[in-house]
Amino acid sequence: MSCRLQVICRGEPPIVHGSIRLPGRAFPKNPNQIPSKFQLQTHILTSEPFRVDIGDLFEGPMDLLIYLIRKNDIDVTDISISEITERYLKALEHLERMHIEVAGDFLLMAATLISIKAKTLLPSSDTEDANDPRLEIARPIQEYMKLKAASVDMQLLPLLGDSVFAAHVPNPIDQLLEPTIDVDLFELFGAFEKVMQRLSGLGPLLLEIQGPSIQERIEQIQAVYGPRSFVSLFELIEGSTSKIDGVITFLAVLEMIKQGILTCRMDPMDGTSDVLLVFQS
Amino acid sequence: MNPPLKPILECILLVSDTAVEFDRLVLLFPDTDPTEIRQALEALKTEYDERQAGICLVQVAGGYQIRTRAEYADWIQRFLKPRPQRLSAAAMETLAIVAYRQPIVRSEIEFIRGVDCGAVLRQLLERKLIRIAGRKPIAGRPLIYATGKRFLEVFGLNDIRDLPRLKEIETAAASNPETELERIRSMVTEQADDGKYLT
Amino acid sequence: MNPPLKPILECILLVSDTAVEFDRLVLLFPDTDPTEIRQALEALKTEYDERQAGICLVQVAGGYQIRTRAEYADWIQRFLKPRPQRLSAAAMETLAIVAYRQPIVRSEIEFIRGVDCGAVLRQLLERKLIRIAGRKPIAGRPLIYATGKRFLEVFGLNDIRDLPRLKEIETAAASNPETELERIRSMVTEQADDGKYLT
Repeated sequence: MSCRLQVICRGEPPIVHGSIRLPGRAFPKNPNQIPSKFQLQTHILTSEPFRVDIGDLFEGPMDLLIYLIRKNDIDVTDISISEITERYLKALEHLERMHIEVAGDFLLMAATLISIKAKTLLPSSDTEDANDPRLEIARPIQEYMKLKAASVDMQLLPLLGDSVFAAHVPNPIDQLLEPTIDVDLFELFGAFEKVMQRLSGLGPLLLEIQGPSIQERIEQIQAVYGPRSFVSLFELIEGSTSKIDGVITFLAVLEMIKQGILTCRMDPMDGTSDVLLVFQS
Repeated sequence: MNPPLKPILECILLVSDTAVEFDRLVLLFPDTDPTEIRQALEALKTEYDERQAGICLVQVAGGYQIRTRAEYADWIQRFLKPRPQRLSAAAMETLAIVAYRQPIVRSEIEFIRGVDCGAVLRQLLERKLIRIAGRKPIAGRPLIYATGKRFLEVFGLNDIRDLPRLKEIETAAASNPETELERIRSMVTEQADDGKYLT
Repeated sequence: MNPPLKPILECILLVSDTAVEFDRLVLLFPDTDPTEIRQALEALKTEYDERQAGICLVQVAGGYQIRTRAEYADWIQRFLKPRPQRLSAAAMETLAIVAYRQPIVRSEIEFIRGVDCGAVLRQLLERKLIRIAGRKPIAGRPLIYATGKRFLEVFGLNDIRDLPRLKEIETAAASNPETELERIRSMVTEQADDGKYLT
């Protein structure tokens, strides 16, 4: 047997990189560390048996089964369980004779095939042939072959990144992740002006001697809004009872910004020119 | 005061990373009749075709995308040095199973393929060709796999129903005997063809 | 037998992540006179300008690059803006409670919903759907929540009094939080079914 093996390996290059196993240790998968063809062949010619893993040749028992079906032109729509079982077992036998390790799931498939074959040999119980024991294996085979064929078809589609490529240009916008941006004081005034226009319904600007001081207004605002909370400038000023009250609130806001109690931000996506006041912690 | 639709659409499709759904375009132009947007897209498409551009406008994954024409693939591949990795046959098979049999759990995929598919599924997930679509309410609550938008994009499909139809099994073998693996496979399964089988 | 330079160059510039050096293009077409490449690039540039495309071909430090025209930046920005997200059911519920029972403090909301609402309230505050309207002068001085202008905008209301008042809610015994909750739930579901996206 080893003689046959040598002939094969000399005639054919080593089977699959990283798959050929020396007794007791596997070759590393890194191709740089794989012994050269020469080393391998020397090894093959000179030394004790080495093993090839069946998993490198057939992905699994289904893969082997379908390989055999195709190779032997077996009609899967009217499968001969005897034939497929026989061929499968012979193939396993042959693989083993070539020192190719056959994994457990391949043997399990063999057992399954044998058991199905046994069922077909039992006298049929006169039920409809939906109970055909062959379907146990024929159905999965048909399903797998259908999908295998589909996977080949799919590969023929013009794949993105292979035969067609998405055309793209660099994104011209730098700052996208930050939804709100800082605004300058001028924008703040603009916003205030707008609010005041809306407040014009509240009557003329009256200077009230009795009104709260800016410091008192700051304290009032701080009593309502805690650290890290926020409020829109519009909302804050819209609550004003009079124009002068709005002015005092606005001046309080400016003072708080100056003192670092507040920062103001503007959301450019918002569509309004509203200014967001953020209370610092 | 209508915005110049065609150039804006061109910009947007070229800036976007993925195909852009028509609905998103409609939302972007609230004051424009959707028919006009559709017409502008058609006009852009025709323009690309007529001026024999390197690019074309396609409808894919339920949206619009500008792509290079397939005939220039060789030049682009030559330009983009590290060629994108193709999917292995095993990955392709698994992907086909998910695509045609979705929603599907791992054990069902493994039943069809007859092998462990964990690594392949992970690879497909990483490439966003499949996605996790929930958990099946059965013992063990296994993850359900399905394809998503990225899959449609990569395969140039507008809808999952545009997948090539599953063919009834052909008798012809599809394996390519030219490859090394095929030769070895044939060799290791060599057997006396005159074997007699029970029928 | 010359390759069609213009479309190929267009493809290459549109698949490259960065500007492409002229030398790289020359290397790509070893059998082509560099002058021809230069001419093709010029022709492409002119073509973009003449057909008033959304894009233009520019020469930058690193080489040639196709970019969007500056005048369309606003549209691109609008397009790339993160897509509005739907509110979660929990957020919707909490919002409805605030809207219909404002001014309200957190403990009252939590009494109605029966669960902790801290995270949901923070989320609603961040989206400006509710606002802090003061502190209640009771022990602990809890924050008072109310809806604001943004809420009205999002829901297309002129006034908070325009909120739909289902008869059941009007007549509901406010003392029974269980049925109250059910009603608010059904009301909320109705609103959510309108399919409105909240910003």
